[in-house]
Amino acid sequence: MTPHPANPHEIDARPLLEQMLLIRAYEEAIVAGSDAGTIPGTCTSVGQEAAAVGVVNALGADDLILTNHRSAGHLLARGADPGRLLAEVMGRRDGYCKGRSGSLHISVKELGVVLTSTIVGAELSMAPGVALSQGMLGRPGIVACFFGDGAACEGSFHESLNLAALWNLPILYVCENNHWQAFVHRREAMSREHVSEWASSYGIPAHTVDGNDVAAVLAAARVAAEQVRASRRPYLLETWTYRTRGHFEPDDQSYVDPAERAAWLARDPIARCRDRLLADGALNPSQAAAIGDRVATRIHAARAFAEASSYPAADELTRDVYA
Amino acid sequence: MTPHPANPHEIDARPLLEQMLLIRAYEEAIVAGSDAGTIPGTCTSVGQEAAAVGVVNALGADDLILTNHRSAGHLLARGADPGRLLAEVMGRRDGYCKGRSGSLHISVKELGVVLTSTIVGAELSMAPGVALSQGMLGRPGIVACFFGDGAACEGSFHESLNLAALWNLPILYVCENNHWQAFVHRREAMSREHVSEWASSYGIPAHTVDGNDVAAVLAAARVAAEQVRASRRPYLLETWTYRTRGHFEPDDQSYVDPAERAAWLARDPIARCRDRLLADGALNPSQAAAIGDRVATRIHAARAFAEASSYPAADELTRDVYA
Amino acid sequence: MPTLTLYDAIGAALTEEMRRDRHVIAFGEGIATKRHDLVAEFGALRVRNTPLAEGIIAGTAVGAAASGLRPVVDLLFAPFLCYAMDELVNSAGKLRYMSGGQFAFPLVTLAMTGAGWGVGAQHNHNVEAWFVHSPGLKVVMPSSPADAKGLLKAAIRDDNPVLFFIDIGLLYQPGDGPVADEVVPLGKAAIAREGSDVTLVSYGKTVHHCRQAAEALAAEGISAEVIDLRSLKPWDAATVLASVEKTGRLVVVHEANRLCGVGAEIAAVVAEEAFACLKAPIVRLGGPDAPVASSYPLEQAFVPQPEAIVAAARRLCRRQIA
Amino acid sequence: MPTLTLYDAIGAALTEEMRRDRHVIAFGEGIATKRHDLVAEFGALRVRNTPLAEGIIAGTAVGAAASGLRPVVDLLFAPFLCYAMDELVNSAGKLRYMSGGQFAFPLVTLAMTGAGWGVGAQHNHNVEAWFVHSPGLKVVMPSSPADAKGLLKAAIRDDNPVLFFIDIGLLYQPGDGPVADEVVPLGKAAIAREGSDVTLVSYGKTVHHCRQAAEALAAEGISAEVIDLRSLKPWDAATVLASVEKTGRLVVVHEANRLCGVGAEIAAVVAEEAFACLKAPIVRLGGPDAPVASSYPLEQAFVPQPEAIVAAARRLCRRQIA
Ligand SMILES: Cc1ncc(C[n+]2csc(CCOP(=O)(O)OP(=O)(O)O)c2C)c(N)n1
Ligand SMILES: Cc1ncc(C[n+]2csc(CCOP(=O)(O)OP(=O)(O)O)c2C)c(N)n1
Ligand SMILES: [Mg+2]
Ligand SMILES: [Mg+2]
Repeated sequence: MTPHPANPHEIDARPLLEQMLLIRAYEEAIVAGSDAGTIPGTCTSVGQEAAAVGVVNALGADDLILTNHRSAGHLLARGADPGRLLAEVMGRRDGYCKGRSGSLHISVKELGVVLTSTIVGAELSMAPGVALSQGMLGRPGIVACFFGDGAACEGSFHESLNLAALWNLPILYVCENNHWQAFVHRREAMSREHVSEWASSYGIPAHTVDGNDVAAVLAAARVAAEQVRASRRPYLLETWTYRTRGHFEPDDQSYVDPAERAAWLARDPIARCRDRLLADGALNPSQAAAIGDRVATRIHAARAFAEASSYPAADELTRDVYA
Repeated sequence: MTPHPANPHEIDARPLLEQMLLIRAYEEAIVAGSDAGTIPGTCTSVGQEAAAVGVVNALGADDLILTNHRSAGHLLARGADPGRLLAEVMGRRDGYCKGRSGSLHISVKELGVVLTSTIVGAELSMAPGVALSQGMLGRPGIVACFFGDGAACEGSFHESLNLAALWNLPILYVCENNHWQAFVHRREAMSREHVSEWASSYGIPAHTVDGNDVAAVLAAARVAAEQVRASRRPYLLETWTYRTRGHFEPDDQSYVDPAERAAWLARDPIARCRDRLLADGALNPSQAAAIGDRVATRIHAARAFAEASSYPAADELTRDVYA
Repeated sequence: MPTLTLYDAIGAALTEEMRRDRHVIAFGEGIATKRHDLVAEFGALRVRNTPLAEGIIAGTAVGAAASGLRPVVDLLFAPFLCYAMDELVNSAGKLRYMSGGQFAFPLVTLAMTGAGWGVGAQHNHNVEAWFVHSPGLKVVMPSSPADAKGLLKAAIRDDNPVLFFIDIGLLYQPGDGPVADEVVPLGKAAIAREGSDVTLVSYGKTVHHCRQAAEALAAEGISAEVIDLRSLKPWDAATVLASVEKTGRLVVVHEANRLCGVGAEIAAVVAEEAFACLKAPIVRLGGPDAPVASSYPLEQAFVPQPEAIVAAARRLCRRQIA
Repeated sequence: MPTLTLYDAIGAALTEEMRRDRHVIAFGEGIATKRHDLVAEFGALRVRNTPLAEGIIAGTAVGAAASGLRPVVDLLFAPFLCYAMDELVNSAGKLRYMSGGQFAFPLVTLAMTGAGWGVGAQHNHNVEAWFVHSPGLKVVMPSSPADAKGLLKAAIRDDNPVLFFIDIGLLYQPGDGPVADEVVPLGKAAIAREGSDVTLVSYGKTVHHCRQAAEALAAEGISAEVIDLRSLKPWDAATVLASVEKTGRLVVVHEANRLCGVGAEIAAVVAEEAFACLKAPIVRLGGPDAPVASSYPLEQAFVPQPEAIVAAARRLCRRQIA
C-alpha cells in the first residue's frame, strides 16, 4: 500500500515547482555573485532541479540523505534555509557548517542530510554504514544516497552495491546521470549508457526515469523508496538529466556540444513543469507570478542574512578537529 | 580460424597432466617443508591446477601474464624453473626476484609474467596499462590477468573492466573462482554466484567453465584468447574451482564445510585428467608412472638447488629501490 | 596474572567492550571466522565477515560511526590501508571539522605490520606516520599484550577514529596478562626503564630492542632511560621532554622508514623545545628508504637492532660538545 | 624572457617532452579537455580523458610505465591521491625492489594542493610527506613557473615514479618564463636569497613568504638565507646543512601539517648532522593538525605567513645560548 500516489498524473506539482524555482534562483544568485566576485564559485545543479526535488519529496522525515558537491537541490528540497546555505558558501559563521565547508560538502544533520563529501564516490562508501546503523539501532528510515554518473565509475560504486545487496541494506541509490563528469562526457568514461545497467548485475532492482520531469521522478522515487522500505533491500534509481551550466562557476563550457546542450535546454525541467501546470489549468499566471515573488523574496533575504554574517574567528582554525 | 583445437576432445592432455603433477608436487614439497619448518608457508593452489594449466597453455609466447599470491600454477605452466621458484620462496639470492619477493609476488619478466602483486585487486588495476603498452607499442601479445573471486569484490575490478571495455584493451580476464577469499566463503562476500555475471554488465563477453577439467579450461581459454586477439577487446573467463588446502600454510581449515570440500576433492583435476587418459587409452600405467618419476626428479633437483642458494648479502637491503 | 599473547589481548578487549556497550560492532575480512568466540557471544550481526574490499569496510565503519555505532574494523595488514585512505583520511579524519562539528567518528581500525613473518613489503610496511600527519585521526601502537588490551579499550571508548597498529613480530609472544577492565589512556607514554644518561624513545617491537640495548649499556656504565610511546598521536611530548631534560641525549628508534617518520617529529620537537638541555646531537635509527624484503636476513636487517642502539647511545655519551 | 604561469609551464614541459619522446603519454580526468592543444599536436591516443576513477588511472600508469611507456597522469587534487595509494605506494613504489629490479616505473603524477581557492580540506591537503615517507617514490613541489617546467621535464625523464605537487595558490600567478628545454635536476635545492644569520627552508608558496620575511628581516639588520627545496625526495641535505653551518639558525616553513611533515625530517637531520653549529633551537612553522577550512580567513590563517616567519627568525637571532 503506497501512501502517496505513484502515478505522475495524480501528483500536485505546484509545491514542486516552487522548490525548483527556489533552487534555480538560489543558484542564479550564486552565479551572479560569483561573476561579481562577491561569492565563491560553486557546482550548480541548473537543469537538474527536477531530479533533486522529485526524489527528496518522496522521502520521509526519518529518512537520511547522503549527497555530494552538487547538493543545492537536495538541501533546499529538504527544507534547508537558503540564508544559512549561502552563509556557508560564503564561508561565514552562520553557515550550516560554520563556514568551514563552503559549498562543496554541506551537511545539515538536523534535516537528515549527513556526511556530505566532495570526494566523488565517498557518499557511496559511507552509505552502507549509515544504513547499517538504521537497521541495528532499530530506526525506521531508509537512506537515500545521491551520486553522479562519474561517481559510478569509482570502485566504491561496485563495493557499495555489492555490500548493500549482500547485507540487505535499505539504501535508495539515486544516480543523477547528468551526462558530465566535470570536463569529461559520460561517453568518454562509461562502457555503458546507463548506470542502471550496472546495478542489475548485483541483483539490485534498478530503473531509469526522465530526470527532467519532476512528476515522473517523484512517482518513480516513491515506488523505489517504498520498495526499499518494504524489502529493506537496496534499489537504484537513475535520473536521466543534464547539467546545463558548467562544472564549477565560472566555466565557459567551450567543450560542450552546443546541439546536445540546446536539446536539453529545450527540456528544462522548470519550464516543462510550469507549462504543464498552466496548460492543465492547475496554475494560473498570477499564481505563477506569486510563486516567483515568494522565491525572489526568500533569496533576497537569504543574501542579506549571509552578507550580514561574519567570518569565523581565528580560534576556529583548530576547533572541532577532535571530539 | 583457430590454430588449436577448441574442442576438449581433440586436446592432448598428457603434457597438461604432467604440468599439473609438477605444480602439485612442487606445492606438496613446500607444504612438507613448511610443516618441517624449513620452507616458509605459501598460498598453495592445490585443487586448482587445471584452471592454471588450461589457461596458460592457451597463451602464446608474446602474451603477458599478471598474477597474484596464488601463482605457482601460472608460473610453472609458463615454464618457470621450480628451482628458482623454490629459491625465491625460501628467500635465496637465486630466486627469480633475488629472494626479495618470497612466495607472494613472484614475477618472471623473461617469461612474460609481469608485475605480480599480493595486494588483492592490484593485478586488475595494472593490467590495463600493460595492455595499453602492447597496443601503443605495436606488440602483438594479449594480456592475461589472473585474479580470484575475492579480487572481484575490490573496487579495482569495476574500474578495470570499465576502462578495458571503454578503451578496447586486449585483456583476457581470468577469474579463478575457488570459493574462498582467505577465511571467508564467497557466499559471504558476493551478491552474486558468478563473477562472470558482473562482467556482462560492461559489455564484456564472459563465460564460466568447469575449472577442474583441464581440457575444458584449455578449450574455453583458446576461444577466449582468440576472441581477445581478434577483437582487441576484453573477455572474462571464470574458472569454477575450489581451493582444497587452506588459505596459507599452515591452515587447519576448521572453518571449511567438510561436505563441500569432500565433494570438490572427489573432482580433483589431476585424478580426473589421469583417469580419463587411462580410460581413453591415451596413457598407460607405465607412462603415467614415468611422468610421476620425471616430476619427482625435477622437484628433488629444485629443492637441492634452492637449498644450495645463499641468502642475499646485507647490501641488498637498499639495492634496486630506485632505477 | 595470566599469560596471554597480544592476539589474545585484542580478543579480550573486544569481548569486554562489546559486553559493556552494545553499540560496539566488529567486522572485516575473516574476523568472524577467526574470532568465532565473539560471534558465539555477540551474534552474527555484531561480528561479521565482509567482502574483500577495504574501502567499503572502512567506509561502512565511517558511516556507522557517524550514526550511532562504534565499529572496530580489521583491515589485516597495514599496506591494505592504501585501499581505505579516502575513507580514513578524507571522511573519518575531516568530516567532523568540515561539517562544523556535526559528526563524530568513534571507530577503530586494526592493522598489522612489521618484521616477523617474512611476507614482504606489501604486508609489512610501517605507515603509522601517514596517519599522524593527517588531521582528525589518533594512532596507537602497543609493545605488549597488556598495553594492547588497555589501549584498544581506550580506543573503542574514544569518540575519534583511532588507527591501531599491531606489530606482527609481537603478535604471538606471550606476555603478562593485563588486568581485566584496565584502560590505558591514549596519549600517555610509559617509562619502560628509568635512566639518567641517555633517553631511548621507541614504540612497537623496537621498544624491546631498546630495553636490550639499555641492559647492554648498563653493563658499560651508561644509564639509559627507555620510553615506550604507545600512542603516536597524540604523543606524550611532556614525558619525552622531561626525560631529555634529565639526560641531555636522545636516540629515537623505530622500524618505519626514517624519512618523515614519527622519529623525525620527536627529534624536531626536542630540537625546538629542549634545545638548551641537549648535550649531543639527536640520533634517529629507523628503517631504510626501501621496501621490506621477504628474505629473512634482509627482513631482520631492516629493523634497528639492539647493537645499533647501543652503538648510537655510546657515541652520544662519549661525545663532548665542542 | 616571456612571462607565463605555472599552468602554462606545465603545458610547455609536456609539449616539449612529448615531442622529444614518443613514449610519453598523458591521461586523466579532463586533461584532453583542458589541454586540447596537446591533443591537437599529439593525437587522441597520447592525450586522453579517463573515467572518474583515480585508482585505475594510477594503476594503468603503473602498468604502462613498467612495459615501455612514460605516462604522466593528472589526478587533479592531492586528496584524491587517497584513491590511488595502492597503485602509487604498493605497486609503483615497491614492485621494482620486490621483483629484484625487473621493472622500472617512469611515471609522473600531477596533483594540486594548498590554499588559494577556498575549496576546503578535501581539495586542499598537503600530503607530500606521505610519499617522502614511502620508499621508491620521488617527490617535487616547485615554487615558480620556471622550476615547474624544468622539474616536470626532469620528472618525465626520470626512470622512477615522481609525485609532482602543484601549489594551487601559485598556479595562475605569472612568473619569469623558463628557458626552452632547461631541465631542473631532481634533488637540487635553490638558494632563493643569500644570507648569513638565519636559514629559512621552505618549498611551494611559503618560499615566497620566506622571501618576504627575509626582506623584512633585512630592514631589521638580520640577514636571512632562503632555501627553496624544490625536490622533497631526494632532498638536498647538503645545501641545507651548508647553510646552517654558516648561519647556525634554522626555521623550516611549510603549509603542510607540522606533525611528521617534511619540516620534521629537515629539523631532525640538522639536529643530528649540524648539531655542533646550531646557535639556537630549530623552529618549524607549519599548518596546524586540522583539516583546512573553506572559509577564506581560516584558509589563509592555516598557512604560515611572513609575519610569523619574521617573528621566529627574530627570536632565534636575539637569543643567546645559555
Ligand atoms: C575522487 C575525486 N575525483 C575527482 C574529483 C573532482 N571532481 C569534482 S566533481 C567531478 C565530476 C563528478 O561527476 P559526477 O559524479 O557525474 O557528478 P556531477 O558533478 O556530474 O554531478 C569531479 C571530477 C573529486 N572531487 N573527487
Ligand atoms: C588488498 C588486500 N586485502 C587483503 C589481503 C589478504 N589476502 C590475501 S589473499 C586473500 C584472499 C584472496 O581471495 P581471492 O581473490 O579469491 O584469491 P584466492 O586467494 O582465493 O586465490 C586475502 C584476503 C591482501 N593480500 N590484499
Ligand atoms: Mg555527472
Ligand atoms: Mg578465491
